[in-house]
Amino acid sequence: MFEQFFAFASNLVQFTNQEKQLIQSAFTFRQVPRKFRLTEEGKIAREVYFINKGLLRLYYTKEGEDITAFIFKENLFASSYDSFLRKVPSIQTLEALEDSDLLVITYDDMQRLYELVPAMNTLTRKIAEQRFINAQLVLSSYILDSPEERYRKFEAEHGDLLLRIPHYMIASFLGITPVSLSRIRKRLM
Amino acid sequence: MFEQFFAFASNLVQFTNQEKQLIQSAFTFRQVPRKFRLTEEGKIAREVYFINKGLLRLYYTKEGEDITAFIFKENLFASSYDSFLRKVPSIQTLEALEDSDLLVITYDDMQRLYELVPAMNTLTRKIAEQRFINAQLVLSSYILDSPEERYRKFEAEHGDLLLRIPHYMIASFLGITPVSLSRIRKRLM
Amino acid sequence: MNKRIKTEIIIDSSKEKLWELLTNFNEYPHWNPFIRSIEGELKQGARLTNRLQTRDKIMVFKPIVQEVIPFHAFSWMGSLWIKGLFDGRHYFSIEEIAPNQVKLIHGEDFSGILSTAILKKIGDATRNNFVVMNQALKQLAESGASSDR
Amino acid sequence: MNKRIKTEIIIDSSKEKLWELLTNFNEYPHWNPFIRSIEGELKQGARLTNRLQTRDKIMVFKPIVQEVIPFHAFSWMGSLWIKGLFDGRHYFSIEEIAPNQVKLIHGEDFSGILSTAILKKIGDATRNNFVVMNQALKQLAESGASSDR
Repeated sequence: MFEQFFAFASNLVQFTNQEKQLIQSAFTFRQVPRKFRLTEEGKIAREVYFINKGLLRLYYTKEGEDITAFIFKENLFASSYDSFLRKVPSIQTLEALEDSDLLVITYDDMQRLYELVPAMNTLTRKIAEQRFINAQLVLSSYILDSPEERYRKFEAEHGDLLLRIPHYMIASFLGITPVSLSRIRKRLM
Repeated sequence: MFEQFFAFASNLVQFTNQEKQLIQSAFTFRQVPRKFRLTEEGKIAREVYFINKGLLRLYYTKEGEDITAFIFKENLFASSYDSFLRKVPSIQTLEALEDSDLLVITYDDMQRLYELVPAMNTLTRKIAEQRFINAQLVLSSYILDSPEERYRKFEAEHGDLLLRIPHYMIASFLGITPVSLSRIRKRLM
Repeated sequence: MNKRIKTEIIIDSSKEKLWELLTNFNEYPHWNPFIRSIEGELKQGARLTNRLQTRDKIMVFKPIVQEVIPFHAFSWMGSLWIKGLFDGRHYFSIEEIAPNQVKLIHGEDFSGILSTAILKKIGDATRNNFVVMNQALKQLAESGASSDR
Repeated sequence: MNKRIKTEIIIDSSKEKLWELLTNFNEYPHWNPFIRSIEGELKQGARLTNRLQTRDKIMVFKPIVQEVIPFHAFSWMGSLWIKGLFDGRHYFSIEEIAPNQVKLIHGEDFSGILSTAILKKIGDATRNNFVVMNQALKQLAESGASSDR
């Protein structure tokens, strides 16, 4: 269950065997079904999830409608990270879009792991850098690109997601209406 | 020149005296005047800046107009970080809004410092977490709040900046027109 | 941080029903791919005889029941050869999430001077066995088959 | 990473003008708050006599000019007492940014068995002195005062 995590991590940092055992003890393997909520809006997010298999969606709720903030897929760490770090109620919901296999770690175990396995700091730093790059690309695309260009970029990078999740979720993630999305898709086909 | 940096860092991580010396050797102290460009759009950002004094603005240029992405003030690390990390041409410009005193580090020296001073990984991780929290708050405010609420939050958090920089820059950062910003300000006064 | 294996699964079932399935040892041979059978009584201090399926053979353990909290949790403590070498506290716990949804927590905490070395060899396989059992239990509980004894 | 102090300042000046101001040692007593005077010739291999202002006194160093690249850079190498204890390569370098804007780089690379201990004591003060001189030079260059000799 950890092969995938260690394969992913080995691109960023080297762990000793002893460190790997500490990591394996710190994480819980959890299987959740589609639609299961890992973090509820208004409650503190106390865990972070590494996705072995499946999809998790982070979304806002505004006037009864949900607005997709991010879709996490395999080999990503997912969470309502702001709530997790600050221990404040989450303003987002984190929900499984598919049956998902997760490696789960709590806030306290994470802090203990940073102490026991200093290389975890390096791993988190590098993941944060990657995440920053992605967030930057998304934000820049919002500011500089047309909806059509945004869709093209999304398709190029996450084409698989178009088959795995309802398109209205993608539309809100790209900041366009479902109707526009469907028009753009027709035009590009 | 490093007292401020070490005071800031001491809230997040402990450095030994030897580590402090390595850090002092890795950073260059640079004084730049108002309007000086540290990163030009189209060029690779090869440095990161810790601000001892002054203000730096990161902005996009679109159809001849600039759109403020972020304003960095004292005790923050500033850069076109995406360009810095990936070594690709920057899609943003980083410019001093005031005469500024900076601690500068290059990409290569940064990597060497991560090797020599492992605690730097922890520092960067914690800074990245803070930055993530802030970015999250800005993004959430974009999605959930009215322009007026966005302005209120900005004023509460960064009231000092209202006195230090032209308001049209704040308007584009808040995603509203300068005219709306001035209307909102009148209404709230 | 102690050496531990911890696995969880979300099951659409009442906690009462899941408790019944999990504690009805007589039925284990019919559905459980990991703990092939348990003989003995689920009662604090009682000794059990557990037959566990490992990759190529059946291993027999004789742990002692530690704790039983009806509809919520039970655990047993077992040792390899003699106490102090490789001891394990194996536990199950059921948390209600909604009236017809629970989280099954299935784990083991290890101690003893050989535990690091042994876990290095069999940790992954053991965790995998826990998960295989969790999934079989989920299927059993959600299949609609009555659990009335 | 070697022990070093590196400071920089952006100055609105041509590189020719800044070079003149920086290499006209005769004028140092009039504007330079850190290097109060330099005697000697700016020529590779020449020995200089530098009087440096520290917090409470003037210290005299007699370094040897290492390198002179007109309009771009010069450096000297000095030692405390004898070579090998605390040696420093002090350098200035001018980079053109625009026709009337340059970056002055002013630094020192340290070596020697006492360098860690000594820098721990005087590193911050030394860096501060470099910056004070940079600022004075900027003011001089940008003040419009002619630099014609």
